[in-house]
Amino acid sequence: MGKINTNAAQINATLISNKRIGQYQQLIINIGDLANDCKPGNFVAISVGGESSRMVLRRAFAISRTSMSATFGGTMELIVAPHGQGSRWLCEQGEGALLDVVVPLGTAFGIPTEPVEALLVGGGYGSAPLFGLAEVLKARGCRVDMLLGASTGSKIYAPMEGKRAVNSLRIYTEDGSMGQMGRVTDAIPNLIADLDVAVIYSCGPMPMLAAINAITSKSDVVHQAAVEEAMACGIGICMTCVVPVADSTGAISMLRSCIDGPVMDGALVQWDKVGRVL
Amino acid sequence: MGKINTNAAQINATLISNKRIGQYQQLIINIGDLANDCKPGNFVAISVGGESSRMVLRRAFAISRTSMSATFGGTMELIVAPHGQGSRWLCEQGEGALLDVVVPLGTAFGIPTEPVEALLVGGGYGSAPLFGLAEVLKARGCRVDMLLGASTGSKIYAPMEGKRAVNSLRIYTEDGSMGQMGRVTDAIPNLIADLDVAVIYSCGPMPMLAAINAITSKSDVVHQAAVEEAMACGIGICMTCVVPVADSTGAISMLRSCIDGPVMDGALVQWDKVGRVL
Amino acid sequence: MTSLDFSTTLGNSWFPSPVFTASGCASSGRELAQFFALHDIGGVVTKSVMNKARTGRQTPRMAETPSGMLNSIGLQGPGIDAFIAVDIPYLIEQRARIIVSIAGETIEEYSTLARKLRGVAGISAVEVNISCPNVENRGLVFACDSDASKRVIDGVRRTIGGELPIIAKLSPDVTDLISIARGVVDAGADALALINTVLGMVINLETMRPHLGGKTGGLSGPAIRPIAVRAVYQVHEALPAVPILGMGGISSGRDALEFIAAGASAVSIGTASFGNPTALLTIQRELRELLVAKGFVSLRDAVGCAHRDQDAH
Amino acid sequence: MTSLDFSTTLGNSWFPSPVFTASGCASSGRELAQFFALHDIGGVVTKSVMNKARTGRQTPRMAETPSGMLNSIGLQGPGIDAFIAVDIPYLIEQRARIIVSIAGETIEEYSTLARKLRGVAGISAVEVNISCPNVENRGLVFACDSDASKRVIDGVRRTIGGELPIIAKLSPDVTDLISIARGVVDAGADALALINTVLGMVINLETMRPHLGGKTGGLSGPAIRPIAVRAVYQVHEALPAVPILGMGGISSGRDALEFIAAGASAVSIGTASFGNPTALLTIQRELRELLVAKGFVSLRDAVGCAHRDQDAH
Ligand SMILES: Cc1cc2nc3c(=O)[nH]c(=O)nc-3n(C[C@H](O)[C@H](O)[C@H](O)COP(=O)(O)OP(=O)(O)OC[C@H]3O[C@@H](n4cnc5c(N)ncnc54)[C@H](O)[C@@H]3O)c2cc1C
Ligand SMILES: Cc1cc2nc3c(=O)[nH]c(=O)nc-3n(C[C@H](O)[C@H](O)[C@H](O)COP(=O)(O)OP(=O)(O)OC[C@H]3O[C@@H](n4cnc5c(N)ncnc54)[C@H](O)[C@@H]3O)c2cc1C
Ligand SMILES: Cc1cc2nc3c(=O)[nH]c(=O)nc-3n(C[C@H](O)[C@H](O)[C@H](O)COP(=O)(O)O)c2cc1C
Ligand SMILES: Cc1cc2nc3c(=O)[nH]c(=O)nc-3n(C[C@H](O)[C@H](O)[C@H](O)COP(=O)(O)O)c2cc1C
Ligand code: FES
Ligand code: FES
Repeated sequence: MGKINTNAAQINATLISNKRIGQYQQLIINIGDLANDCKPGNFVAISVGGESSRMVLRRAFAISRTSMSATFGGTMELIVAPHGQGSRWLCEQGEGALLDVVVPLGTAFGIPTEPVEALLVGGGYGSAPLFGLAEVLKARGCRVDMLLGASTGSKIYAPMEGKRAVNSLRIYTEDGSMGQMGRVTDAIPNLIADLDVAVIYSCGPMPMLAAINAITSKSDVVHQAAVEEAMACGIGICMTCVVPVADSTGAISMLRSCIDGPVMDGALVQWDKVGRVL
Repeated sequence: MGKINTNAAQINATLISNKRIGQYQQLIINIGDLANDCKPGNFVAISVGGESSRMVLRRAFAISRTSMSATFGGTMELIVAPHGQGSRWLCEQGEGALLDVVVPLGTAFGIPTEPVEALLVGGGYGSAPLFGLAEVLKARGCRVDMLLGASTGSKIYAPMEGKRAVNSLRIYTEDGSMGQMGRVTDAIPNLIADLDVAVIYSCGPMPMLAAINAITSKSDVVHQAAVEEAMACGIGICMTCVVPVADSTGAISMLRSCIDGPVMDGALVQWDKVGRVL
Repeated sequence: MTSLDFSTTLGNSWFPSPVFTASGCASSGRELAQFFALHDIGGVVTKSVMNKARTGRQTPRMAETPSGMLNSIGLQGPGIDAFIAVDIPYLIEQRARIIVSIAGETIEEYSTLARKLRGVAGISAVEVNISCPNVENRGLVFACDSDASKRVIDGVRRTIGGELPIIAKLSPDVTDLISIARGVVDAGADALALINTVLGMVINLETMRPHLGGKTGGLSGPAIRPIAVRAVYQVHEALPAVPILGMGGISSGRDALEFIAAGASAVSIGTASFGNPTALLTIQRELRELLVAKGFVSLRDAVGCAHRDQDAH
Repeated sequence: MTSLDFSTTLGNSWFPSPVFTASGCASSGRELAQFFALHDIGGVVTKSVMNKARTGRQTPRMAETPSGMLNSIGLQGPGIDAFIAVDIPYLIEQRARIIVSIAGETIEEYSTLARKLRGVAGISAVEVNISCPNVENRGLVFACDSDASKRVIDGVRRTIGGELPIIAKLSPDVTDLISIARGVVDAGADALALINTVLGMVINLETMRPHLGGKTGGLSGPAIRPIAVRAVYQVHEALPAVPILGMGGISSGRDALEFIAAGASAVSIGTASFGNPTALLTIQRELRELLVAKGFVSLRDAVGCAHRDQDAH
């Protein structure tokens, strides 16, 4: 966790591909050499709606993966859920569209220096950055297991290639339409014990992250959580995106999730105080 | 000049063709059988900017021509100058785009019952509805002469087909880049005398219309002017588009140019009071 | 769908639907009638009418602004006598529920208007526009002065008698909206209309002068919706028993529901009709569907619900 | 291009460009510095700082609205001591022109802040935010009360001495903006900042409750621009000698020029930076080009020009 991602730059980037995957849209965007600066956990902020848009704010999306190809140079992949008017606009853009993107933003997942057992837990589109993370961890010699959850099967994002990087993948859906019926958190306590998990990386809705932390707080397992608060600017100037976090002395302050996050030390986030006055 | 164009309907219409002509864009829009109800002088009001647009008002455009074809059914042609954000958006729409259109609106040019000498005077895109009008007049056996003016040649709209319907066409540009250097009004007094003009139909900027009226008011020539005031609604409910007009008793009132216009009796319009408090 | 009670009341007048036109955004109804039957919406609020005929302000009278527009009409209209002779019979013939909006330059003028309306049959309510920022006498907007507001409403109440509901239409351009609201209710208003336009200006960069003929104009449309929702919420919180006709930037059923939840018993649709002549029908349908989808059995249950269940959030 | 005098003054402080950040929309400058050099804009107006550190309001703190947004931050900040120790030195190091914005809950707190700033070198002006609608003590917005406003400015003026220009930042949510403006100028303000956000609300239709943690929030962005231009125009008309820092929805050079023409000597850019981190540079460049294209030889000649040439229109 650091301060200001100094790699951030504002660019006009070309949308190279836009494909439907389940209930999501997979966007591949050409960002040139900036792809080298993107780390798992970082996010991007994109202008939406075009020139005469009534939407004045950028939209934030986790970088799912980056790659360098001979044809396109550096690209990044986003997995976008068509939620409201801004994300829907983005999902409707055709190949070749120019997007105004600020990238990369925010903190990245901390990578262990030792090869340890890592459990990656994703909710909905929260799985997107976990596959890129899995590759990095795997390259460090970590054992990587993954749990994905969603309300229904079409909201599970789990690409074929991604699965190669993980030792195991279990899927939970609330309606039982894919994998097991239930929630990802049901499985975590046993997995921690069975696999001797050292670190959990999580990304998904805040209640899911809080539930995971309730489990890890009773153990030695490190919890790196990618939080999600409504963001107006994405670059640290508006103070809308704050999350209550304790420092080493125990003092709680409201940290900006766009600069001191999205990846935060789950043990320090005051999950019960999220959305409340301190 | 009447009250409420009762033919008006709101439809989703397909843009069939969008071509550049000089500094204008020629749009052909499929409006089905409504094309039969459109008369020269009528206009349309189109939503601009799409779903998340910050533009809340429609844009008004004169119907340049309509036609009935076997392939497309009824279509109308608009000649659009990319002026501000709304007209620019419209000019950028691709073929196949769906447009929300209210059509036809407003009054139409009155057509003489006898074959008389008619002079048609257009400024800039104001020439658009005049070619359709010329065809109707020609069919009635009128002699039709036309004067077109603009600041520069690329702002003269004078399509080949259109020219066939007129007996003569003279072009004036302020920079002399096309036709003669000067203004359309320079030629009118002589033409009235030479051709024994009975009626002038005009469409263009308000100062041009006022200047024409200054000439016709000193003669017996009838002046039918298509006025242009900023319109918020186009259908008569907002009272923004008013023009001062006298009635037969000489009493002046503010008439809505979207309902009592755009075509008005030039002799009744109080040109010197346009833009002033009564 | 059919089991929803979509009706509402303002004072002792009943309306089958809570979706009305907004004053000045529907003229006297005739022009919208070519797009839908006036009987099919909750009510028609007519353009504010004054005692005498008025030609209004010079053009330009409008400027589009981001997600909104400015207008400066200056209350152009035929005067109350012609209005009663021509427009009321037409609206009655259309079986529209009629809310007549009146505006005056003096307290007496409001009373005169009320006197002329008193005997007219077929009217559901009178909306008293004390907040138009465009009247010639600038600096003298009644709705910005609690005392003047009260006196206007008091005069109308006395003249018109106890039957016809009076809706006082307020301006948001005040420091203390609640005290103005309280004043007019004390003076006899049965309901409040919130909000009128917000005073604004656009500079024309060609002429480098104010764009509108009248220099300033009233801002309306979605741009002001958050201001309007706030106004409705605050006033409903302070005066929960007073019905509110909410308006300001409503252009969808969702927007309308925000106002209902904030405390409005009915809503007026203004600027949205300029962009879409059938906006009223669409908004009415969407609002109805949303209420049903959210499990409400009556519109009334939804009114002000954003103030309840303090723990639900 | 090079012959344009683009500089401006507020009180006795000189700025090479009239384009500033807006308080609360640039934090303390550090975060924008990765997108452009802070020295390259007119000035950095820092986030309003209070005497003590403050954690602010609960989330959600924002809601996007048509062409605007609501915010409800609640003046989160490090407190004046940490601000002076950490942020001022950074900004000086960046050679930024610094306008420190201060906010208090009591008149004493403003004076305390002024006292602490008094000895600090490298500051160009103090902006006194008496208009933030988000402070806990609701109903007690200083800027809505002429007397309280005057007393705040008077206290700051006495404490800070005669050197540092004081810019009083006003709220548009008042009945009579001119009298508030006149009051603070009489009390010692050298300039006025217009406008702060407009109070608004959004209802969340999932929870059917006010969306923001703090219920109401401040509306900013292009939606409020016509309101802001009107405020600047009105106040400049009444007090032509008082420099105005104009703001509210500026997102292009054309927007900025509207404010200049209405009477602003400089402009602040707030919400536009959220949508575009380099908005300040773009707006600054566009404004300069527009002034040149319109034949102005100095920014100063353009200030308030919409009030002149009454016949040009
Ligand atoms: C760090 C981060 C990473 C994200 N990664 C992804 C991702 O990989 N894929 C994906 O589909 N979505 C992601 N989101 C959520 C995404 O930003 C929102 O779905 C999107 O902003 C909604 O915008 P809208 O216009 O469609 O919805 P609207 O509801 O119309 O948005 C209105 C406003 O609220 C804000 N907002 C609404 N929902 C959210 C939300 N969940 N989080 C933050 N702001 C919100 C919007 O930014 C906008 O300003 C991420 C959010 C954050 C903060
Ligand atoms: C009856 C009528 C017929 C017209 N016919 C044509 C035509 O055939 N071809 C053509 O190119 N243009 C025509 N116009 C003008 C056209 O409506 C405007 O150019 C257009 O509205 C500008 O919109 P914008 O968004 O591009 O400009 P903006 O300046 O961004 O528009 C801002 C607002 O001002 C209004 N506005 C701006 N200019 C005008 C104008 N000249 N007249 C009316 N409203 C205006 C817009 O409708 C909008 O509400 C006609 C106007 C009227 C009233
Ligand atoms: C062109 C126009 C004319 C208006 N005329 C009146 C009027 O005569 N009387 C009145 O009380 N309000 C008038 N209003 C205000 C509207 O009734 C309404 O309060 C306001 O526009 C906000 O609603 P909206 O955003 O839906 O338009 C007018 C508004 C517009 C846009
Ligand atoms: C997120 C946010 C925080 C703000 N914080 C402050 C503040 O601390 N002090 C202040 O005087 N104004 C504050 N403002 C108001 C702005 O300085 C400015 O007056 C207003 O936003 C209008 O300008 P804009 O439309 O360019 O944003 C804040 C605005 C926003 C959007
Ligand atoms: S989103 Fe603006 S500070 Fe984080
Ligand atoms: S444009 Fe609305 S009445 Fe004519």
